[in-house]
Amino acid sequence: MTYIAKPKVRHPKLPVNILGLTARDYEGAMSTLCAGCGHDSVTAAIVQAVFELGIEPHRIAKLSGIGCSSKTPAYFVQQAHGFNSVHGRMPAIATGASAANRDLVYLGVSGDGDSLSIGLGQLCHAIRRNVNMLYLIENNGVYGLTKGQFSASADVGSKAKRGEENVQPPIDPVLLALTLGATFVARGFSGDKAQLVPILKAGMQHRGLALVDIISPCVTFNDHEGSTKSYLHTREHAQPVVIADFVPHAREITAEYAPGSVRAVTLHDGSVVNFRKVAEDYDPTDRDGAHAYLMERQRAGEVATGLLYIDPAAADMNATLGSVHRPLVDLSFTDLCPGDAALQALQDTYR
Amino acid sequence: MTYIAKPKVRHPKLPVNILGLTARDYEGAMSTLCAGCGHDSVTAAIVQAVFELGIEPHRIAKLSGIGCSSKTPAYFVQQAHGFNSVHGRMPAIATGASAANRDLVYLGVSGDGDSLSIGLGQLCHAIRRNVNMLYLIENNGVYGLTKGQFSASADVGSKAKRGEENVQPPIDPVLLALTLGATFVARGFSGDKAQLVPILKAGMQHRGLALVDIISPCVTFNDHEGSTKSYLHTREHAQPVVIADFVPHAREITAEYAPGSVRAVTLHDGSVVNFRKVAEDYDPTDRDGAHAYLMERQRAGEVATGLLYIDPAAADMNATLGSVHRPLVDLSFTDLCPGDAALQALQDTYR
Amino acid sequence: MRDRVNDFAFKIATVNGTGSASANDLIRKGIFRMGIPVSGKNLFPSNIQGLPTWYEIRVNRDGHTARTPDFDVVVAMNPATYARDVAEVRRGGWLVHDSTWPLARELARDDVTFLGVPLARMCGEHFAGSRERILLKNIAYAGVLSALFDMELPVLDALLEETYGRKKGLLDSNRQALRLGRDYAQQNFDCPLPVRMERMDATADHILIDGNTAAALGCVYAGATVAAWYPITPSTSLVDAFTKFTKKMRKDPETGLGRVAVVQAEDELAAVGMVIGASWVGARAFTATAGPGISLMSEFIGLGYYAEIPAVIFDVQRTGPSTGMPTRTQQGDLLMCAYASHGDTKHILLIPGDPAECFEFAVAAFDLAERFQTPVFVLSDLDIGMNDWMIPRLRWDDSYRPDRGKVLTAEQLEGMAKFSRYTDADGDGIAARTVPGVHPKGAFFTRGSGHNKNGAYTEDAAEYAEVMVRLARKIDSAAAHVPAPEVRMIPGASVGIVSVGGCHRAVLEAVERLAARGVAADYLRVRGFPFAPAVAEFLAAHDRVFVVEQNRDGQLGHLISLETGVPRRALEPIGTFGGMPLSARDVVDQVLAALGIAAETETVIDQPEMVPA
Amino acid sequence: MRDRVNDFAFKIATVNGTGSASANDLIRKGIFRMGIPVSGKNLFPSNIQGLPTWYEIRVNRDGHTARTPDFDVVVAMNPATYARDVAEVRRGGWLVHDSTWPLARELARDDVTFLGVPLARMCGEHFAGSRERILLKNIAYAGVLSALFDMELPVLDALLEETYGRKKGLLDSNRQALRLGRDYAQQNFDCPLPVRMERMDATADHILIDGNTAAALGCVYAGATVAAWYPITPSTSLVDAFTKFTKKMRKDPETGLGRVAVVQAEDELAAVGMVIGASWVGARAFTATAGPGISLMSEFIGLGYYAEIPAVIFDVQRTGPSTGMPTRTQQGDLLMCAYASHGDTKHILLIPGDPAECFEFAVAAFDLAERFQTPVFVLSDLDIGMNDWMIPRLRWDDSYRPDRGKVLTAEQLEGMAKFSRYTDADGDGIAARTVPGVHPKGAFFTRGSGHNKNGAYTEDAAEYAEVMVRLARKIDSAAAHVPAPEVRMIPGASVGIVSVGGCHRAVLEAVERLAARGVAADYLRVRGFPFAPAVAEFLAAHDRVFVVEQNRDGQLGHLISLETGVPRRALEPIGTFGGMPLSARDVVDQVLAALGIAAETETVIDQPEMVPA
Ligand SMILES: Cc1ncc(C[n+]2csc(CCOP(=O)(O)OP(=O)(O)O)c2C)c(N)n1
Ligand SMILES: Cc1ncc(C[n+]2csc(CCOP(=O)(O)OP(=O)(O)O)c2C)c(N)n1
Ligand code: SF4
Ligand code: SF4
Ligand SMILES: [Mg+2]
Ligand SMILES: [Mg+2]
Repeated sequence: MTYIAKPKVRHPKLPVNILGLTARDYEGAMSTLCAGCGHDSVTAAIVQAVFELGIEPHRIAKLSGIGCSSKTPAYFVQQAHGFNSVHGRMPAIATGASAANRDLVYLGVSGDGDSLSIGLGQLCHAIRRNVNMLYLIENNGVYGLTKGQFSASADVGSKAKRGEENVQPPIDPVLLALTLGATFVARGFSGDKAQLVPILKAGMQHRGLALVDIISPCVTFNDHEGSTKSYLHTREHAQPVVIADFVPHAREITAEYAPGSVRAVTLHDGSVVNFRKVAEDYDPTDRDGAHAYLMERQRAGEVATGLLYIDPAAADMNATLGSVHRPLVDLSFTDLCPGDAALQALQDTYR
Repeated sequence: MTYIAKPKVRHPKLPVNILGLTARDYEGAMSTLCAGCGHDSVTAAIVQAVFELGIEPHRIAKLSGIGCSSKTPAYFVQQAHGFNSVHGRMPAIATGASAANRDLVYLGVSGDGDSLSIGLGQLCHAIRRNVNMLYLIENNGVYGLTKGQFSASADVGSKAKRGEENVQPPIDPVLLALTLGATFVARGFSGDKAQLVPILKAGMQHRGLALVDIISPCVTFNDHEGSTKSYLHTREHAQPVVIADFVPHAREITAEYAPGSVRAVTLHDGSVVNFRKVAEDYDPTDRDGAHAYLMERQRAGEVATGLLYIDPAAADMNATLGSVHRPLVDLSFTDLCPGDAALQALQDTYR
Repeated sequence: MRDRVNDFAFKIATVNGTGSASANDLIRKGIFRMGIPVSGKNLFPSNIQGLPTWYEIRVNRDGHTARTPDFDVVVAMNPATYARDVAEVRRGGWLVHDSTWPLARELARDDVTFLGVPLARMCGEHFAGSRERILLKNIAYAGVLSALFDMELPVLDALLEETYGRKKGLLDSNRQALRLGRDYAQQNFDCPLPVRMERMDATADHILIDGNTAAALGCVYAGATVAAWYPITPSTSLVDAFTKFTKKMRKDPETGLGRVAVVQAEDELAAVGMVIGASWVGARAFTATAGPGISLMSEFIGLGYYAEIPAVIFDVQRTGPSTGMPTRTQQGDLLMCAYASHGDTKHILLIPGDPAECFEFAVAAFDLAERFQTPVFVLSDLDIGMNDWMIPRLRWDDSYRPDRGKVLTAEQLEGMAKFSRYTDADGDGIAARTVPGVHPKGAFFTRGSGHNKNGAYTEDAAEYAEVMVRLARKIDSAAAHVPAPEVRMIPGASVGIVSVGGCHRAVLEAVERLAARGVAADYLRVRGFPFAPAVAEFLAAHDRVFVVEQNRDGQLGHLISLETGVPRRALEPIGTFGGMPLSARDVVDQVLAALGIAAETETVIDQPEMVPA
Repeated sequence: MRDRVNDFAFKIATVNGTGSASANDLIRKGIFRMGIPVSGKNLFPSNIQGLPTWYEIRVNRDGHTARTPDFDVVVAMNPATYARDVAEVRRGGWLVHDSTWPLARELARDDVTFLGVPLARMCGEHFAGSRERILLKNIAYAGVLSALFDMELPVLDALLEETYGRKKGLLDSNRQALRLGRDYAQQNFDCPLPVRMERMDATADHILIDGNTAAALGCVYAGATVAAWYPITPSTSLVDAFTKFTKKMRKDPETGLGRVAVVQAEDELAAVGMVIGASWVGARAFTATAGPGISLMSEFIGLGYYAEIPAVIFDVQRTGPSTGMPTRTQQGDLLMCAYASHGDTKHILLIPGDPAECFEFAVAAFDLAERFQTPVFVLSDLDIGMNDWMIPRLRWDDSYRPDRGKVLTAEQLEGMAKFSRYTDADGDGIAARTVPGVHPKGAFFTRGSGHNKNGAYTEDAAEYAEVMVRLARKIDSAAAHVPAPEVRMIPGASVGIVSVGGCHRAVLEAVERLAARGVAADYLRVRGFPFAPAVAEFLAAHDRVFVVEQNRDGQLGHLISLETGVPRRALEPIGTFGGMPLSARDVVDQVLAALGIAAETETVIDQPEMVPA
């Protein structure tokens, strides 16, 4: 029951962030997901990321659609406003919210059913608008909450619990996003927190839509032998392509890399992402190259992970809409209402 | 007014097809579109294609959503059943129809607004299911019927009639389809009937979803200077990548090409598509290669045209659904109803 | 035939895409500038070019501006509709046509005077370029009419001056075309006709404006900052106008950026979702659509109702069901909007009767949406939204401040022990809300799933029901805050007429005409839902009540019956639903028929009566 | 306390995902096999694992199988809900709990007998593996109950045999767990309790089945070939069952391929679109969903209505609005479905009262959809759809042939001069349709835009209205063809009760109990919409009418008032809407209260009454 908050006993020894808050302060209600569900690991990674970034909890807006994955915003950052909306429509909510108040940190959590089936159109258009938000797809290849039907991300040949094989080609959110001009595309694995946390941090600092596809196994309906979204299969086939280290603008960039081995990309707020290549000459700023490389890896049955593409310079939705820099919700009524004189002048043209 | 059929005076000298029908027999009601609208040229190409293929008019099912483009099914093949459905939802209608009667020839006509905005999710999933149909997008970069708003296919920098520039990246149905695993992807131009007709014929014979993106200028709202979907701009930037000649299975393949210059691809029904390359080593059966090439061309501001990708072997929806080969609508009730004996036996397990 | 000064109607039949709009505007505005009450109804097809289109203009010294189906003069410019247009001229009337080509003999009518003007030939002789000739032919027939009706040339010249002032060449050719027609008429017909105009002073301090433009202005003045929409006739021009106005009125002086965000969504589901998202973070946001859009928004509307999030939705109604007739008017979405979405819901509706109320109710909609924390519909229609209506100048009270309802500030939250989102602290059914980002204590989890009064997830029957019962109370309490019905009582009235929205002007006129026929009728116009008590009182005070509306099934009657308890059959349906704006004659004839009194005239063929519920 | 043989109720509180379902099924089926009428209500949470879940079983010799809120015995296996579960035991009842750990003192109740059984310890001692222990603990409490209620061990053994027959190891451990509980109870408590069972012969020729399974069977037998759906509780199991059945019953002997197509759509808009597409080419197609799905389908439903395309839509209702409580029942979609979509529409509704009617009405739905060429809704609910109900064996008349309605054959078309799609040739409001691909003469253009009686595009008021008026007639004429209401008259009855769907069994029981309290009530159960004349007649025959339904606003009352003309207030609302299946007591108490008679017992706290309309 999400309203049972855990006791928040302050441990004196717990590390604190720049706001003097501990990781505990970024936790949420008790999870009601199945024990071992990948989504709970993603929740933990989110908690660590926002804690380390030192974001004021109430400046975060947590958004989701419907699904087990979409329940998770209740399980992190209790003091953040949350919106568990309707199935597949979270992108629209986030788009409107961001248009009205561009200063909040928008963190959307969705599932493969929520985003690739009913919500596919909205996801594509949110990407196209480059809405300034972190968009997570907790991807388990099934509809968990409705008990395990194949989702649109299920791989060909992947077996359902009852045995039948999926025959339809999967929709890969990473390739899709690259094709649609996404400005930040990554793939993670709920079982690899070390890789995920810096990606989430970079995604939150990125100005624009940061899409992170996270393989997050469903232990109850899709973690069996023959499933390509199981812990085992993912561990065996996940291949980091690049390793991204996130350096917040606050901190000095310490030269901890052998020269040339690293490619640094600076984000709007001055923070830096250092890319350490794993795959030979993989360039995370080359959209076409990334797309070609990933298609090939996919054909080889590999699950390429990492912060796969970034374009920190692209304009986000607020910029393309041409709205003032101040959040629209902060404008005073007098800034918005032209008054009677203007109304009378205007009406002279309606005679 | 679509119900004013044109007088069908039989000209003795008009050529006839294998059914003994003339092109006139494949025409429809008088168009109510603007004089010069690209869509009317596409209509003419469709008439020629189905006439040449010699399809029985009433075996064709014409489907569309809502828009100027979606009105066009009324303007060809009067004797075919038509369904002008609701905005953006034609793919679902076609999917259900094809599941129920796999033997009809499904010809869907849509627009860029109909398919890339409101209908984007359905288009993507119809592609994923590989519904056996010809799917045309009459792409003019605007919403014609609602008087010229930018659509999701408008290019960055393209100017609206009133002058404002489009700032959002376009959704390219061709790249999208390739990424989603489409089995037949082509791009044409309403102004190039010679190129379009064989593509339409091949698309209709292809078993699976044949997506043809057709640049079809809107003379009223998007044919001005500064528009990237105008006749002029398209003529200047359209670049055929391959030339596809369609050879119906009926006819003998005549060796009319210099050896090696041609790549022949055989379709399910035995008809053949002969590809004559224009671009160096472009392989219309290599999905990744095609995608990479087209992305690069797009970046160069070129509009690559032709039958760009084909995979004649892939299973279509009817196959993946595992339905019997006979159209479900042709099964007799006795084939469908198990009868009382079976019902009683079954119920013994409900005690 | 005796003169009928400033009291007649005429109709112009053309082909869309040929530029007749400017000529028709010229005439209409000319009449208005002569101080004479006027109205125009544009009957256009749902395509872009080449199909028949009609423009009806009514001139009425008494200020009756509802549509009238009786045309004294018809200008037949479209051969495709000649037959029909000739048939529409009232007995003893006139038909103006292009005599460049002979008129088919079978069209002749001996009870109609045919006025042939060689418009095409004249324009062919005087102007070059086919496009220019086509366009100016329209101005030429305007010239003909100006002579037939005795309109003041200077007024028309002034209008042309205002339109083409900068474009000298265009101005000259238009002035010339106007005179070609005017001179020909004066030389060949005895002008003016008995139906003619004389300057009045009845339009001072009035404007000609369509409801969508007025509604857009209302949104600007109410302080709306986010508009999310998807194009659909007849609502598109509302957002177009909002965009146009904000480009001027909301430009930040320093940066030149906009104090507004207009998002063209990918569809209506997304549009209303964006509105809910924007409202959730505290903005005043709206969308505008038509019936098909409302159907698509249904799921989100239920979320807004249950999670209690403000939203303003303009439904500019068109003829349904399904795609229906996109360029024809109707009031067919009343029932759907009142109870939109699955489960138990009820929504606030504001129903303007003219563009003035489109402006007024747009502002009210934002106040009510925020006060009651729920989606609010403004139910306009194509006739109000897209046709120019004559209304008194709009006024704005500069002391107006938005009613944000109960939104807790950071200070208030700071002082609170614990915030509970859905607790009815004040006993008025309305719980205080918070806006994201304001204060940690204000944080809660907004959800469309079962929740208790603290906003916590619940599957408990009692906790769930507690919230639902309050919601019912909350919405019902809005009855006292929606615009009160307009009531006009006549001493000794025998029957009551209830109406709504765009029917208003036709009913007002009908009430007068009925009185002339000895039928004194009281009149109530519903302007908001849930219904104010005055509605039930009016019904109770009359033993015969006619409900005038423009849909097949009597949806207003349905709502009134359900909400007031009056038996459905006690509400006698009157009206038409064929897509044409209502005329007083439709009302008068049907009421007289119901009362067993002979009709004043034969009813128009193209206006089918409603199916009694 | 005197013995109450075969007339009591008990409740089992566990945690979902711990496998208690099999134990509860064992008990329920065991009772059924002992020939005793039984029913079970599964109250599960909207998550997959770890939250409280309850299973209620009622044993009733008289065949009353509605939910009862009075529990003689509660098995409290979930510490998280101990307090609440203890509180739910009726005075003088028994609480069974796991005594492996001591029970908190504050939970003690002196009017309840606590029966502690060391279930965890016993299973820990006898079984290995934590998962197995957890599962078998459930079988162990089943064993305890079997002793307390004096159930026949052979019956239970036989059931285990049928379930685990092949899996020897599992069978043994289950038999052992059953005996562990049973023996412990027999040794430590004086078994049986006064509430106990005795073999009867009241279940012969009956089955235990849920409505979704029965509906799926109906679809198979009606000859449905296309199912398009999107998963949503509580409708998912309907399509799951259809898939399972067709895998067996629709397999082509030669190829092994299916004479069916089940398409999992990307959402509900697509699902219903596929159904319309499949119906358009002549298949019998259906979809199954819940409230949120209907909201999303609204636009397409309007297309089906206006373009006159058959479609069968199962709405297994859950608690709304919005996402609401997905695993709780309600009848909250009646109003929306009756008039779904914008513009003037009305739809045929079939409302089954039990799984038997889910089967029967599923077949009827396809016949009516094709005969009237329109979408037809089967409005079931979660209680009927997902709980096992005891019903008489289903029978199938092998002479049944589908009513395809007016579908022209190639021969008929060949003989026709010209086919006109929407012409009312027979005067019954139904025009003949054609199916694509059959014959060139049958070709026409199906559209949701304005069309005349020939199916041609029109913007003409009269042509448009002609079709719309016929549509209204067509749907109203269905009143004579939907399932007739079930009416039960009692001589000298003073009041009338009208109800619908899943309320049926509670009302039947309530009518008996009311009679015992001296209140003779006639009863009518609505089974279809538009309403048959019998409904209005019933209302006319009673000066007090109570309408029993499970939603907040009295939606059935709304529909009846609108369609029969009876004043809304004359229909007194009775019922609950908190998500729990209705009990006779809810009805009895509310009726007595309305009549000013003292209630027979205190009302249950968790079942809030309806808000009077
Ligand atoms: C409109 C609507 N349709 C269907 C549902 C039922 N539903 C709830 S969650 C879900 C799918 C969830 O899958 P996914 O997004 O992958 O989340 P997961 O549970 O796998 O994490 C569905 C179909 C719904 N809630 N609303
Ligand atoms: C649900 C719905 N929303 C909006 C509309 C209004 N509408 C009609 S056509 C159209 C866009 C058409 O654009 P496109 O598909 O590109 O066709 P085109 O006219 O450009 O050929 C829109 C938005 C509608 N008919 N239905
Ligand atoms: S069902 Fe699957 S996705 Fe849902 S909570 Fe359980 S493990 Fe996670
Ligand atoms: S508006 Fe544009 S798209 Fe529509 S018919 Fe005219 S030219 Fe064609
Ligand atoms: Mg999933
Ligand atoms: Mg277009």
